[in-house]
Amino acid sequence: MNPVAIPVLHSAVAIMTPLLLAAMGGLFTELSGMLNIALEGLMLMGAFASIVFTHFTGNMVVGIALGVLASMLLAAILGTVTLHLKSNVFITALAANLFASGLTVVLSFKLFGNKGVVVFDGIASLPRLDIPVLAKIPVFGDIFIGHNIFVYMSWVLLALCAWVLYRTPFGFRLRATGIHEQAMVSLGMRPSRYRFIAFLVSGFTCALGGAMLTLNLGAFVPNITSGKGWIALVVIFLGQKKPIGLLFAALVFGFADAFSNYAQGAWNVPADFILAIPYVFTLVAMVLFSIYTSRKNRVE
Amino acid sequence: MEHAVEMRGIVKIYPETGLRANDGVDLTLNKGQILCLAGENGAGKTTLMKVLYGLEKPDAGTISVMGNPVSITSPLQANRLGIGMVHQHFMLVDDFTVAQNVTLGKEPLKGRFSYDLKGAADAVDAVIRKHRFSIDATKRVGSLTVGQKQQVEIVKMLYRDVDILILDEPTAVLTEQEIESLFITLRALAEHGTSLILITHKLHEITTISDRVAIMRQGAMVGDFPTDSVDGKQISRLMMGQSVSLVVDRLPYTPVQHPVLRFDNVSVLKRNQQRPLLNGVSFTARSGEILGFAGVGGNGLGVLEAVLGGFLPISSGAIVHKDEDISRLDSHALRKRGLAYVPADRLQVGSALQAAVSENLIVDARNEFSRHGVMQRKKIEQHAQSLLKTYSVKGSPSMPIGTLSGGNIQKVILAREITQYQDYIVFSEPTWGLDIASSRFVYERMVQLRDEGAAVLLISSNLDEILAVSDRVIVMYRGTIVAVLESEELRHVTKEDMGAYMLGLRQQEAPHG
Amino acid sequence: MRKGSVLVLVLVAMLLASSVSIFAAGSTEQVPTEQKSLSVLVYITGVMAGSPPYTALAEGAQEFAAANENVTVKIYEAGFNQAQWEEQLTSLVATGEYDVVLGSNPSLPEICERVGAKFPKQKFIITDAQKAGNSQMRTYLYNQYEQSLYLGYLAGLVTTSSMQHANSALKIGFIAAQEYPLLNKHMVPGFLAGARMVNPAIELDFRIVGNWFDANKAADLASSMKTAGVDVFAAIAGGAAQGLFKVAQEQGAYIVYHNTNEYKAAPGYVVGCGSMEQKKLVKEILVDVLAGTVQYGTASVVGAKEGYLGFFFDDPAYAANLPADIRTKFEAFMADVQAGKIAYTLPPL
Amino acid sequence: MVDRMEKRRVTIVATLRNSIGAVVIVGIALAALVVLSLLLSETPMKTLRYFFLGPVQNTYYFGNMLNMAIPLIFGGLGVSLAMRSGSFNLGGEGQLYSGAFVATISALALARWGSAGVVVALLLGTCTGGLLAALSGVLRMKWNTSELITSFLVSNAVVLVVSYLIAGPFMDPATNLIATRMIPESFRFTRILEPSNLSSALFAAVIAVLVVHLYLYKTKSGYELRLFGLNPRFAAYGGIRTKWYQVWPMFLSGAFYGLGGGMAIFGTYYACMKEFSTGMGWNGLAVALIARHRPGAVIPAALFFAYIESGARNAMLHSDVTFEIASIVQSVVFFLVTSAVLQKIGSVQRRSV
Repeated sequence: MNPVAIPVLHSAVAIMTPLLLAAMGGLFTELSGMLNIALEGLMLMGAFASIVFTHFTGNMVVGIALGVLASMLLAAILGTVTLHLKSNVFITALAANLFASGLTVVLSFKLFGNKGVVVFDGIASLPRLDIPVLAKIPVFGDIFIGHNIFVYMSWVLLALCAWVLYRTPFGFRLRATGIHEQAMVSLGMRPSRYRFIAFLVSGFTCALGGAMLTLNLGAFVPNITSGKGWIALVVIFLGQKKPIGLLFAALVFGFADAFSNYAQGAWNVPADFILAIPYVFTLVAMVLFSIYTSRKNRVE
Repeated sequence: MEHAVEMRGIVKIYPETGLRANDGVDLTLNKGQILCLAGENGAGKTTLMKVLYGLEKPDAGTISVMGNPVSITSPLQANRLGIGMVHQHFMLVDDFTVAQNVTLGKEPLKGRFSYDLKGAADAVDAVIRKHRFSIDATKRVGSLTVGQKQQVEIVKMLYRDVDILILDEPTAVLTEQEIESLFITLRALAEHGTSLILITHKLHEITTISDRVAIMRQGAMVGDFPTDSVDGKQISRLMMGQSVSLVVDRLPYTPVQHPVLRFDNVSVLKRNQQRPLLNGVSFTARSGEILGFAGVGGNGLGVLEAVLGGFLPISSGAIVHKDEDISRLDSHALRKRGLAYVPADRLQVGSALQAAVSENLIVDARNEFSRHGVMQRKKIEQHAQSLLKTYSVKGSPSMPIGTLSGGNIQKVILAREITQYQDYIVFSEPTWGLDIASSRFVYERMVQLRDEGAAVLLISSNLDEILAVSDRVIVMYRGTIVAVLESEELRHVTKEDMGAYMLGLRQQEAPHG
Repeated sequence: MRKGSVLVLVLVAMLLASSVSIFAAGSTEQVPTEQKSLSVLVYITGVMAGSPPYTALAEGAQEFAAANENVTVKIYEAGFNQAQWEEQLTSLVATGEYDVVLGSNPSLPEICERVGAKFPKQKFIITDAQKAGNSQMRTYLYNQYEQSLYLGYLAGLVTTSSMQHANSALKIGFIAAQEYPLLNKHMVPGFLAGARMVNPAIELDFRIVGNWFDANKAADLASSMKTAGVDVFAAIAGGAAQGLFKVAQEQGAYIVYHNTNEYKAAPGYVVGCGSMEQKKLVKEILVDVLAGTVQYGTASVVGAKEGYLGFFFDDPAYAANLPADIRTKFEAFMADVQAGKIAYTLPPL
Repeated sequence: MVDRMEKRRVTIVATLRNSIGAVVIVGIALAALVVLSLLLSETPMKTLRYFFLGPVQNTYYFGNMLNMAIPLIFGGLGVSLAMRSGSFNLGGEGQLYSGAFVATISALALARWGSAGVVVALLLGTCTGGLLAALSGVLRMKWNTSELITSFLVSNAVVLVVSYLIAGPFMDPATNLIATRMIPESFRFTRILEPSNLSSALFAAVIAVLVVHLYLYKTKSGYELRLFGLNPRFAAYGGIRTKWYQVWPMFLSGAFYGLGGGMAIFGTYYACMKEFSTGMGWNGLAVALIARHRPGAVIPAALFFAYIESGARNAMLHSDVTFEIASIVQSVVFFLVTSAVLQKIGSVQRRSV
């Protein structure tokens, strides 16, 4: 294989991981019938809380767990306001994003006297794994090895998500809520309960995606998510709202981003144009996919 | 005999409108009995059943089930008490299989968390076989016919071990054969000890199936008899306060008419489907006749409606209107040529529920009510006022049409389409879910249009309706025309003959309409 | 409904309480404030976090105020949206509370000129900018070209060396958050020119993150550049530079850093840090302001010769991270720069 | 006569009771602000005073607040139109930015045209925004690609491209701001509340609201657009050109964003600065949602938004509140502002639509 391609693809796999994680949680809210644009804020919350708790407890697992809780708490607020006070989910999710970006900085200042980059020296780097089985995959093997633990965890979680959505009663009820709310009501189940859980799930996975961003660096940078939650939303749509689709959609974006990182060094094109590549690439992928689906259903 | 259900003094007032939907209603249901709850649209039948099923909270009254006083606050609790309900509008998730729909909310588990999909399919299959339904538990619900979907709904309740089953207008969407088999099923259920309540307003159904009939009018119970002690006339008088017959007076059919709309070997194919949706359909609709299209759901009636409405492009053949090929025209172009059409789905297709009645009334005539692109509000208002009066619609022009009753919505649609028609008009399932008085109103209008010289195309899965008003009938099966019955033949044909055509058991040689 | 009414009552009470508090606040406002002889507004065109020059600007002023009782300082962070800078500065200046506005940004002079036109008494002192001839304004331009030049020279020495992580490719890297004139016209060309003074064949790999906070993107870029043969990096990337530090430590690459001591950010890998004496300059400026000796209307360029740009030689990490031969060559070069012996033409901004 | 008086009285009472909900929301937001100020500010009373009274304390702040509302009104109108037709336009950022950019460079190119040039330049900016949004509409019409996502992606890419153009080929060499050259004097709207930034673009915004209102409720096209939005299948059935209404409202939506961008340049900034519009697109969307897609309600919603925004900014300018605290307070307001439950408190009856 082309020697350039391996590092680019290897990097793509790493870049796609936070997106994939956030998109998974977003998939739950999406399938329950709600457009959740708060993924960004939930990620940021998780990113901040995970590393701060890791710092204070000295234990990464506990830190991540508490970070996840913090993000789920924000998700719970979002869910309560949206489902019980019946607010417009778009505005409340915007509010959640605003809230997360403000709160993380205020807390960072209160805790560390610093509104900018907070470097946590005592935090070990994320463990990297070399899974021998993966290395044996022909041609592509090198792409899948030597990533940090979040990368592999995201794959396990994706499988878990698929299992929950398609192999558990909860998954069926959640999807039924999104497709036919009244069917759920007629069987005595409360759609709002399933939607609330979906919010919590997105808090959960977004926090993991965020945690990867900060723990990978050993530092918190304000606004470190820088739009990844939005891209995760795109991933959900591009992935046709199916777990396996998410994997490919996230890879498409991860690849486009990794490619643009590479291209900045290789091409003599204004950097802004190259930074636009991921969006254009994803757009083209989306359009091609919808052309394909619409062709499939067309009358001959 | 012990009472399965006893409802006493049920009062239900809808806070939004202040409407007293139930005003001190009593109802008793005996074990193993089939009770028909009869009444016109808006009489309060559905509300009463929703109270029993825990979907509505009554403002007063008591309920006891199997002799025990209960308070039913949710469908889940109703299920636990052994009460199940099959809604008029199906509560089914199209993307799920039959088994998944049936078990939703009461899923068998494999281990602690895993949904036992195989187990669910087996359990549902067992219920299906026990009660001799004809559905496949592993099929996607979206691919089923209307009748099959209803079976899924019933199975859904039987799976929950209910012994009191409520069915809200179960026959409204079914064919004659399907109704027959439904009734056989219901009978069998009753014999096994299930108590049933059927909401209906069809007289012959009451007399065929029920042991007892309870009749409601305007929120109150006006009669409760063993079915064999009353006759149809009495029931109908109680339901409406007077007797109404469905037979419509009309001029005799005069066959020498000129053609208006011609289908010439029309086929519709979809890429991902093996079988064509329409296969070489040819017929001619002539002025001054009602041309009926009969068939079981899923056999091309819906496709025919979509093609006539300009929603679905055809793959081959030609559609000719007044010697011009209109095969390629979409609904916009067809409307411009004067298409008038009453769709089967009056809520999703025939109206914009949140828009005002007056706005709904001018959708296909909006050019006449605007000058230089500006709407003429006064003219629209007057137009609406006069139509509402002519069609005796209860409602005002500025109300959102969604706040009207089903019958009144249909009247608004009729009013709009009939004012708009030029030489042909399509009716699809025009009386679906309507009560007798409203149905009769629709038939009268159709006949009137025919007598005025219109070509009326009536697409209906209701065989009674087809036979009551059609001058000629085309029977569809699997997208093809299997029989064409001219007016002569129509006089002699039996429902059984029709059923044989509709189910594909019999076919005419080279039928041509 | 009843529950709703209670809620309404509670809220109305809260509303009343808060409006009372607002009026109360209005009255407490009248408390006489200290007789102030100098009030300084430090106007940050961006945010302090992640920006050493801005932090130094603010800290310099604050330290000066702490040392002089009659000096008060207000720090205002205006954010990254340059379109809003003028409106906010106008609002602040309009209060008439500030004797002098201190800022540090090449684009501030034109904004201050417009604001100053509305408030003729207002004085502005701006570092990192150049504008002569406005009697309300005094500017000091750091010679960033010069600093980039000697940092580039150091980078050139390192990339051509046999140090552990130096490779054979003659490639150095520069990661920037975003492009802007000072960066494009002074820093990047200066950096490359300095490196080429070591070996004219050295190439520069220059890449953009796109924002000031996506540290993971910066890490990905650094990683990609490393693969492409870069072994020494410079970065003007705010918080995103964190990603570069990470990659340098994990994958082995050297960093030279502008304007601030960052040896600790990646111990062993940051081989040199340029200094910018913003704090010193600010304090000197304020002394002049207090003394009334500021020469408004003039513009100065300050660099190594003047002692406002330098290098953190005295950090132990410097000696520990670099071999002696490189240090010798670099120190000689640095001495030449300070003596004005290195010839270069400062590109126009 | 008595009957009419009684009717009016009932209406007034109903209106009052219906507005209790709004009071409740403002009350909660206020309470949240008080709590947050006490927690996070050293001088909470001062903070509160500037937050609430700051925007109206003098003509400068008041004018700037009104000025801030102008692009919000345009954006809000655009989004409302799209939403009324059942489309979702998430690309406001890019549409506004590119509209502003094209209007600016057109103004520079047409410098000698004078007032005719103003119209042409604004029109070109408007069309730029419109066409960008219409692209998403076309993709939806042709292949059913989600316009929500495509408009977002297009916008993100366009922002980068426009930024490149401003920083590169179109940059004013005479300035250290990353901006285009200044538009000629003759292209600038008159300031109407000196010394604030408020310009006559405000009148244009108000007129635009009126025009959109009339368009939606009085014209045939508006009627078709609304019906398509309420029920696309019904619209198709009624012979309305459904393909057109997947594209046209998106075009209008982008066009209003683009016009808002142009107005911001011609009325306030006079040059297109890099990323000057960051956030305006999203805020326009928020305004439309708060106004619940009613053009008439866009004005109060935009004013409300601008008030909160400039209150926050005022507290930042004059007390120790930082940008982050201000955004927390704003978020509390947004959590509650669309709550149907809170809005219904005290209301007499449920309203349809």
